[in-house]
Amino acid sequence: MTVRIENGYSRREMMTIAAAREIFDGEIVFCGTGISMLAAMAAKNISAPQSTIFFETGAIDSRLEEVPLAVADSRVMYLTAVNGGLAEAFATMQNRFTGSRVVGILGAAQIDIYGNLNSTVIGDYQQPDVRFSGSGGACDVASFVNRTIIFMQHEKRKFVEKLDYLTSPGWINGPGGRERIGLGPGGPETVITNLGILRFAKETKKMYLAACYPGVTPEEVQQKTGFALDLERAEAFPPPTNAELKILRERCDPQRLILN
Amino acid sequence: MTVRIENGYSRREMMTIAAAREIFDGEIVFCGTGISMLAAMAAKNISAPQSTIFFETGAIDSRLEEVPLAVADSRVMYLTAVNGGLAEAFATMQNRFTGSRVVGILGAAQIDIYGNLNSTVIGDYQQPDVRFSGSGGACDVASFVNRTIIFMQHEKRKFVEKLDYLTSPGWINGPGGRERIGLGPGGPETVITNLGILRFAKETKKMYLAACYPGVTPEEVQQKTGFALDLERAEAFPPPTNAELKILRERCDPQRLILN
Amino acid sequence: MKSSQNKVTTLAAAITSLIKDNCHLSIGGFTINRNPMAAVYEIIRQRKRGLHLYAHSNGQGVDELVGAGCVRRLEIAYAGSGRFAPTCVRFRKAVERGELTVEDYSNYQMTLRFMAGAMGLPFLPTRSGLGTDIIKHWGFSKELRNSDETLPKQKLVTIDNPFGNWCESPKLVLVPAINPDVTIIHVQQADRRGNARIKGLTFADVEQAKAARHLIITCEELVEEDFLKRDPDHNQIPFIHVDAVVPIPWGAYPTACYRHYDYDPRYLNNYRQAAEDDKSYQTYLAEKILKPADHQEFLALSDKKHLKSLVADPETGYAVGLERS
Amino acid sequence: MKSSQNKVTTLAAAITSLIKDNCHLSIGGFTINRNPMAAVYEIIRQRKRGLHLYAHSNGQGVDELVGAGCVRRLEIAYAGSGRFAPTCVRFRKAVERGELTVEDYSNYQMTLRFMAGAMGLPFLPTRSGLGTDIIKHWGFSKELRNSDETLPKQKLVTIDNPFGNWCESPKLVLVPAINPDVTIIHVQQADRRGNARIKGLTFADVEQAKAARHLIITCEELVEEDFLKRDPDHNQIPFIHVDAVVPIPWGAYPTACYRHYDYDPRYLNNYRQAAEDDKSYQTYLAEKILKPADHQEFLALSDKKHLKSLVADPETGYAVGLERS
Repeated sequence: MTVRIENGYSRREMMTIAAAREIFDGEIVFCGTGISMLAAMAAKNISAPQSTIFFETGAIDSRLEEVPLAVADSRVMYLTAVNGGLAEAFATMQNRFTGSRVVGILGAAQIDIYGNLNSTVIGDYQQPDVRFSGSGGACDVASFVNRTIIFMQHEKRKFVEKLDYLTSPGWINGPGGRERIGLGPGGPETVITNLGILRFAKETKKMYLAACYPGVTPEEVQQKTGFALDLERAEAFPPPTNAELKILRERCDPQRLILN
Repeated sequence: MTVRIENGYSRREMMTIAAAREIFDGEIVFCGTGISMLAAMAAKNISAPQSTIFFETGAIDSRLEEVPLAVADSRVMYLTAVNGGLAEAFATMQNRFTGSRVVGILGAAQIDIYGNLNSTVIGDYQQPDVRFSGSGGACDVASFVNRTIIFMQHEKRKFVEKLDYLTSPGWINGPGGRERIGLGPGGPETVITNLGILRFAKETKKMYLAACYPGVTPEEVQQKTGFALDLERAEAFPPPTNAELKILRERCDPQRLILN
Repeated sequence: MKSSQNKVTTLAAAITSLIKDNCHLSIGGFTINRNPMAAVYEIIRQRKRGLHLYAHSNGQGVDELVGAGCVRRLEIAYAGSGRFAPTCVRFRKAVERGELTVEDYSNYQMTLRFMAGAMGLPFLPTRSGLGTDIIKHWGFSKELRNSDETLPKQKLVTIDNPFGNWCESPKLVLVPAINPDVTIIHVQQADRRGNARIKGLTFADVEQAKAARHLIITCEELVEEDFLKRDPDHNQIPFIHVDAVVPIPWGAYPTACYRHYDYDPRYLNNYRQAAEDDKSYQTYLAEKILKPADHQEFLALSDKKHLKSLVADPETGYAVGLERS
Repeated sequence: MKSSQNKVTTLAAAITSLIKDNCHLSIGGFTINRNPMAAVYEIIRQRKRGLHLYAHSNGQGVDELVGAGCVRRLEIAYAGSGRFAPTCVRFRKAVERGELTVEDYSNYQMTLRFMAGAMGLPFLPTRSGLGTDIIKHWGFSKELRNSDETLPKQKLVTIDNPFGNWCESPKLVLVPAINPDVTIIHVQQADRRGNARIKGLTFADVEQAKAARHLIITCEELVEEDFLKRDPDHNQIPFIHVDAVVPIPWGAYPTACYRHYDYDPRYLNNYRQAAEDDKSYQTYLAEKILKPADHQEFLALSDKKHLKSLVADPETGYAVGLERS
């Protein structure tokens, strides 16, 4: 991840900026720890100054002067609109009027073609081969908000036909899948990996390749994906601009606590 | 109510002190507007200094330096343990660990022999002859807390065979009545009127006359009660002491905003 | 509107743009404290009609809206103003005359209904109501509920606990969520984006605010954004819920605003007396409410010395020693 | 105990008297902030065993209790410590080795479970969980649940909305209440009766506190009662819930305590490294936790200059410019 590529930026920087570009001005941005937090900070500083950074721990509209290393970091509590708690934060997302303005940024250990996520176990739930942290707020966010952006490492064992455990709902099993189980219409919109950008087809809700980073081919992406991807719509992804990189590096994470 | 009787105290003062005597030290006292608030203040100042005065509006352990004229009076917000809201206050009563330490003081327009209360309408609910304020927190308190003390004006039309509307549950229809409808075991313990004190028989949960004020006969109480009362156990009620009256008059309601 | 950086507007503009005839409205405050009275009077002046009003125990505000004929339907727990009106007078008359349809709940039930709305849930459970006529008697008929999609189909639903006797609760009452078209609350401090701080008891204002599709905040003081953000532990409402911010000193008068002023016993007593008689109430309405063009003119009807006697003591937050009989 | 006027005691006495082997415990805080670490270490020193632990995302405290072998069963939403451990290491090892039974929920579900307990309700509803394996897979088997009356019979229950499609919610997940035997939280300020003030985010501490049968509060500062009561809007926990008050400066260390000190990146990084290997973890436990007699001795193991570098900046509440890589 720390490998620098041709014109002087890392894949991790590109991922962050790709996510930042997905955030609309005025949106309420739910973010977790690490790269998703940095993406929200980058969006706020670059293209979405009226967006509101928001944490499941209860902080709304944090003024992030240093990058937090967890969503409970005291740095998220500084100059917020309200310091509440988990109950208020998740209610804001489940709320019909505010939840519809929230974009959630999530990560996971596994993803399937419909954008359903696993962040709980690999193997059998009762006797797992690998145990992860568990849902945290991921299931809640994926269930409540208007749309989600998902960060993934692009590996075959992570893009799978069938999840070992469905922690957070995506499009479930295709069009109408969410509605059938009782959820609202919002769902995953974009998957940002270290290779490119994937989106979901309107008609099928299946993941397709939307763009490759410079130097990445659609075939490479398919090779590292455990299910068949539509590669036909893949475009070249515009690399980070100098302005974007400058703000990301100098204003968002000058200590390179997350970028490295 | 302002009539002074033989040895220099009003019936209203006697009622207040009778209620104050019912409060145990260390209890959490829920009180409403008016005489019930004064009773809680009197108890706190006379015999139950460790009791905690508590309002449905969210104030816990108010330091009442002036008598409030409503449970939302700013006077209840002064030097409290926590200033919360209705949600916290009622949760404290519904809570299994704190609710069991709460004594509620209620009033009503009608009461039946099982201590069920009406504070909603006289006549048909859809086209009432008289409309009262409605439940407020009364139904909640009567449903949740360990025991209740009820203030009533003693009139035949108020002590009735059948309530026009059951706003707040008492013993419902006798032993096991609360449990049958899904409520906890706590219920009404004492009814304090301008004539005397009534309690509920352990075996039948029916109201009986426990004491008459000086100058009141059991027969007079029966006459002003719309159902048959067991009068056999009625004792003479010890009148307010000078010490009690002094504190009530000088410390609790020196302006006589409620006593008059 | 909610993402705008400056939501400050006039009361007249906020009421005109957000309060429509027949809309579903909830107002904050409790009995004689922090009712959004300036907004209530502006609604009366703009002669809004057919309001579907939600309240828990918001005495004075509810009674004035009912008295002025603005309200078609009322869902409420308690209509009283403490010692000043054990039952609100215009409310009582309107119900006894069949001019107002009322649906009764308890205070906790109403609180939970707003809380459910704020939480984005269709209902919340409670043990309160079991065995009572609050469950049995419906103010809104089945027919009305079936024909009006802005109402839940049931008033309350009783269920068996699906977890058996877990927490010794064999039965629960489910109370349906409220999502008002508009909520109006009055707070001590707000900034131009709508971040708000309530001092003292919050009553159910925060739940009412967050449950609403649109939120109007009237405030005693408009403060700089960083003033509130420097102490975010003490704020309750983030700007994301807010549509309009209206600075309006004495905006809760004649009810109290903790740390700013007390309720006005003289006004409230005079009000109750006026309310007892239809003719005197019409005079009250015409002279005190409709004649003044706005809240400032309304306040100017009271002599300054009297208003000054209501100003809160900085230590206690109320007017110590105020004549209240 | 809860009505006593003075609940101040030592940590050792509070843990001895209230934490029994096999009891149901919940701890406050979130990942690397305001975990009641002094209490966690005292529980480890007293070699408590068989704890049934409830947490949402209380990373560091949970991992140390698990690592020290105190925990039999864990109900949790998230076991991570932010960048210092995306998955808590001792937790991961214990689960992968089959040494720990885990029941998974989401953060909101756990919050609602504590909230239900605090509200005296057997359950609360949410839309979170629909369609997921959180509903399908039970960590605690039906047999276990049926044989242990301290557990609800079901992990989660899905129901149809009894109000039809009210609030566009056709289905709901009901999450069962938690009423721990004991909750331990660490706060900034408390008085001797137990009134408490949390500064900054409250996480789910207030719900966890009020849901518990017994509550231990550890605090940075013990303050005079009237100090807290003079500003009651800023207090969250009234004394009526509290059993024991333990003043213990740096009581959340090595996690952060907003406005007092930051988390210790060096400690947390060293912890993770030690945790990766069983032998080095046993050394960590023996040297760092079991050898010191109490939290003061534990703190004395870190050099003073290093601790001073963690002290919070008075403006921001954290250690500005702290070396965190």
